[in-house]
Amino acid sequence: MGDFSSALFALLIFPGFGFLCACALAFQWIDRWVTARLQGRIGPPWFQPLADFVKLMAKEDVLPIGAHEQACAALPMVSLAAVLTAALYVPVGGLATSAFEGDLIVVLFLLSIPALAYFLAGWLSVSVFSVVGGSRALLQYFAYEVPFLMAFAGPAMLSGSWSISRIATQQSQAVGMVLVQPVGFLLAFVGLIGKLKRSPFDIPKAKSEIGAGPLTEFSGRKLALWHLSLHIKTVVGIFLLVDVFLSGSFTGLAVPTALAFGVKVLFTLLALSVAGVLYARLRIDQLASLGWKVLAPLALAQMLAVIWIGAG
Amino acid sequence: MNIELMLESLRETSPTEALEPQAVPIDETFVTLPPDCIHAAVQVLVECFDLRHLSAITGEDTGDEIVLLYHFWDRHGLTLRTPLPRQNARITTLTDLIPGAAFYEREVSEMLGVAFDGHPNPRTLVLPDDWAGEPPLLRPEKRQ
Amino acid sequence: MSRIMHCIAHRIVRWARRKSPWTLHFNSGGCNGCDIEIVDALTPRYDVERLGILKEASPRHADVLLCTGPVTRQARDRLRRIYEQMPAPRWVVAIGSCSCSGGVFRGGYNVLGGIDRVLPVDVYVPGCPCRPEAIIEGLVLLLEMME
Amino acid sequence: MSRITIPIGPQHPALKEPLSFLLTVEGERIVESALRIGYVHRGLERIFQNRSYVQNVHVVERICGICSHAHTTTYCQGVEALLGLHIPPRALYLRTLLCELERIHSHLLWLGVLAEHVGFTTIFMYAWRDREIVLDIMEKLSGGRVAHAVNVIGGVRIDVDQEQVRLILARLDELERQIESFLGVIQHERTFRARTRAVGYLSIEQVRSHCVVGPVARASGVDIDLRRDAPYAAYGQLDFRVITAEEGDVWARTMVRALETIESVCMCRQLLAGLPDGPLAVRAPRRVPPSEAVSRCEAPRGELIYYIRSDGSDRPARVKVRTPTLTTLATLPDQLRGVNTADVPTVLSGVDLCIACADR
Repeated sequence: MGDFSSALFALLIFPGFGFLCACALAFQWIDRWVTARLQGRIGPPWFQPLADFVKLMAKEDVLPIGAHEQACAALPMVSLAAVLTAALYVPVGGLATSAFEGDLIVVLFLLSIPALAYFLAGWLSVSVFSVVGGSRALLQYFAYEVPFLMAFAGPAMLSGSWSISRIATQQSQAVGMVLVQPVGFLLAFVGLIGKLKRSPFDIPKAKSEIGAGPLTEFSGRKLALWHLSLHIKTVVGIFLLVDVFLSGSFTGLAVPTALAFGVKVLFTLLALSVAGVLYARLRIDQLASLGWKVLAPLALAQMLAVIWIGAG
Repeated sequence: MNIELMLESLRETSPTEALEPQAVPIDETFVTLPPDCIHAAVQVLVECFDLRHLSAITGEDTGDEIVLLYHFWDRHGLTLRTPLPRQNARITTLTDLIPGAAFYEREVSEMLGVAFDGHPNPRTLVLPDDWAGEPPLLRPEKRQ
Repeated sequence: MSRIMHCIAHRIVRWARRKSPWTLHFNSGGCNGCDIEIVDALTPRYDVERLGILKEASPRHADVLLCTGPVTRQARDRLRRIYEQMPAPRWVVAIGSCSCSGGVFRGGYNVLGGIDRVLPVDVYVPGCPCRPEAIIEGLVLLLEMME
Repeated sequence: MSRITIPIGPQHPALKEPLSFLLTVEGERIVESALRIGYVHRGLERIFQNRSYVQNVHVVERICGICSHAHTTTYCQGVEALLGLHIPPRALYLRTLLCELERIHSHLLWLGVLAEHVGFTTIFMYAWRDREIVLDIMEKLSGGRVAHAVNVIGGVRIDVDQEQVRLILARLDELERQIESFLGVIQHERTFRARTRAVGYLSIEQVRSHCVVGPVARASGVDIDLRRDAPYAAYGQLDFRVITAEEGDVWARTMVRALETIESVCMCRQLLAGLPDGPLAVRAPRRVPPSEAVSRCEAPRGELIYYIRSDGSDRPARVKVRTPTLTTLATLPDQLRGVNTADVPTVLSGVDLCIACADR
């Protein structure tokens, strides 16, 4: 009984659904607030993401004629389910709901489901902007995914385990993976920007070009769920990056794990916001050539280096 | 811009008319030509004097006739004026000499109902798709 | 019990609507003067994001339609269509004298003379052009009306 | 490859004003584009005929909210020529001052819009923040931020005193520093260059054959500027450079406009330093003797031309307005051919469209 209730607690409250939703809203606010501050504005109040979410949930839900109704209703749920499942295996401050050897691969796979759902959402909601946005989302997926995966292969091979928890705990006794594989960290960071479709890689939802991209025709509850799933994906992505690359100690002091984790997560979030503020959006062909001509070769070099070190 | 030389050449294009240049405020010379000479005259201006900057085409319904004004500019303004009858007004397009004239001609055509022969794309420019009335700049009191 | 729950839910939703009005901007034939002031309200000096106001790109995401211009014949159908695409509940704010009444363009052969000839308007913001402060005032008025 | 048509506008996030495009696209490349304007056509040329000369100053100002002062300047200049009035030099200086301030405001506005379109929100925010400096100056001078109502037939209705001049000069210094920092970003930020280089190219021949004017023409190497070539108002007394570039793409247009803004700040300083004393306006009669005039001005977007004919009454018989945007609009199908769909907003904003001007 105790096991069951604690498992339920882990699933629903911490570090499960409730905690992730709270983080998603908080991260969204921090991101918007930091961006506003960097742009010389005041920014939204802290409850803004919550108000947005509640408002959207209570709005009329319409779809254009010709859109595939069941699919459009199911896709945000699929996306949400995938990121929530992925979150189970990503430890928060050293605590993982569950773990097994190879969960890194499963998580990376689950995290790419929202991208596919996003593409389908664009494809099935008939508006031209949605279709263009959807096809861009797919193209973008091919541009960032390979270097992103290869960047995560480095730490896994070095620590000899494909379990996120294991990689994290191994590091915490040694130095952070970011110092051993700085290139890998950078690639994972850039890949994450692409994965989360954040500025400057917000190509599939470029407001000034194609409206809101695949989500142009979504409204009300479906839009709210889409936003929630994409923001939880941001949370999981940041946690994953911190676990795999930043789990080590950097100060040499004995800081409580949870506190250290929180600081590192905030740092990553700030870095994401700053990157969004500093650059102009790239074009999809520019991103593709960046992905294949710069990021992928770098990732390959990183992997070869790891193999060589491991062998030597 | 050598106005004298230009006028000399323009006289050759329309031998029947005596070209009387008329100076108008702010550096502008007006010349009146018959409608069938406009294309030839502009051809001379473009080919011999490289006068290709057509600033605008003004169309006006004076009540008795429709007047077209072609405003050229090259450090000094030169305007060619030509009168057209109110009934069945038509004139040769200039788009083959000056592609930029296309929009100006479309506007004159919908505002005053002037037909431009040879215009590549004579659709409406600014009037709504469902416009059913008379061309809006024709004087209402004289409309038939 | 269920009535109390319903009442609470209702209040929460009303609170959320007041705190998160997403806007869509449509120029129905105005001179740009009010339009640049609307955009200006988003920028650092006025920053309406602190009131939760965002400028959205798609009518499906918008709660408030900000209209400028006296409505030309060509823009009329489009204006109506954009309003129809917006999910309920939705509000319309007419910004600028010409969108309130036709303004200087009243009597022109191609203008209808005001947004309210086509759509139900909730708030009128006069001024030619109106200042960003006036636009924000109008939006705050709308938010108070939602009470 | 299959072709799809993408309708853009009249309501589209990249368009502050309604205008509609039908793009035929192969993959992400544009094969063909059809343009439709007229959503802002208010029939102003008819309205002018039903208003008196004095009332028309007010209407003309509302052709466009961005270059409102350029419109009244051109209109008043034309009517004054019909009346044969001699405008006092102080009035001409103040008119010119507002013209240049408006150019700064228009160019900064444009820079912000372009930045937003290439997904560079930060520059958009900063450009519009600094534009407030110009708006403050104009508000101090005239009481209006966007429509200034400065020109009247026969002169201007505003005056400045020494205190205001000092204040304006101080704020102009602030502005110049900001514009120079933007210039640095435009020149060196790699993502911005990547999005604007070789986009929206116009050759010198295309520019000349479409009679294109203003910064777009100058960015393609056509050296025309009415302020120098046919000086009006107080431009004859000013010392300034006409900025040109050779590349003919959106990046070159950005550079031309940014440098022009700095040049305009210098011109404002000269105007304030050399402000002559004297009256602000002369009396103008209400009725205008029968005559006609062509009046030209260099608006922020290029040559603006008015043809005005009077018939002896207190109302003009014909006022024809040709705005610079009408010329640049005609080049859009050329510019869009072969362009990536993602670059459409960049191309559209690159020419600095003002649809309210073009439709009237």
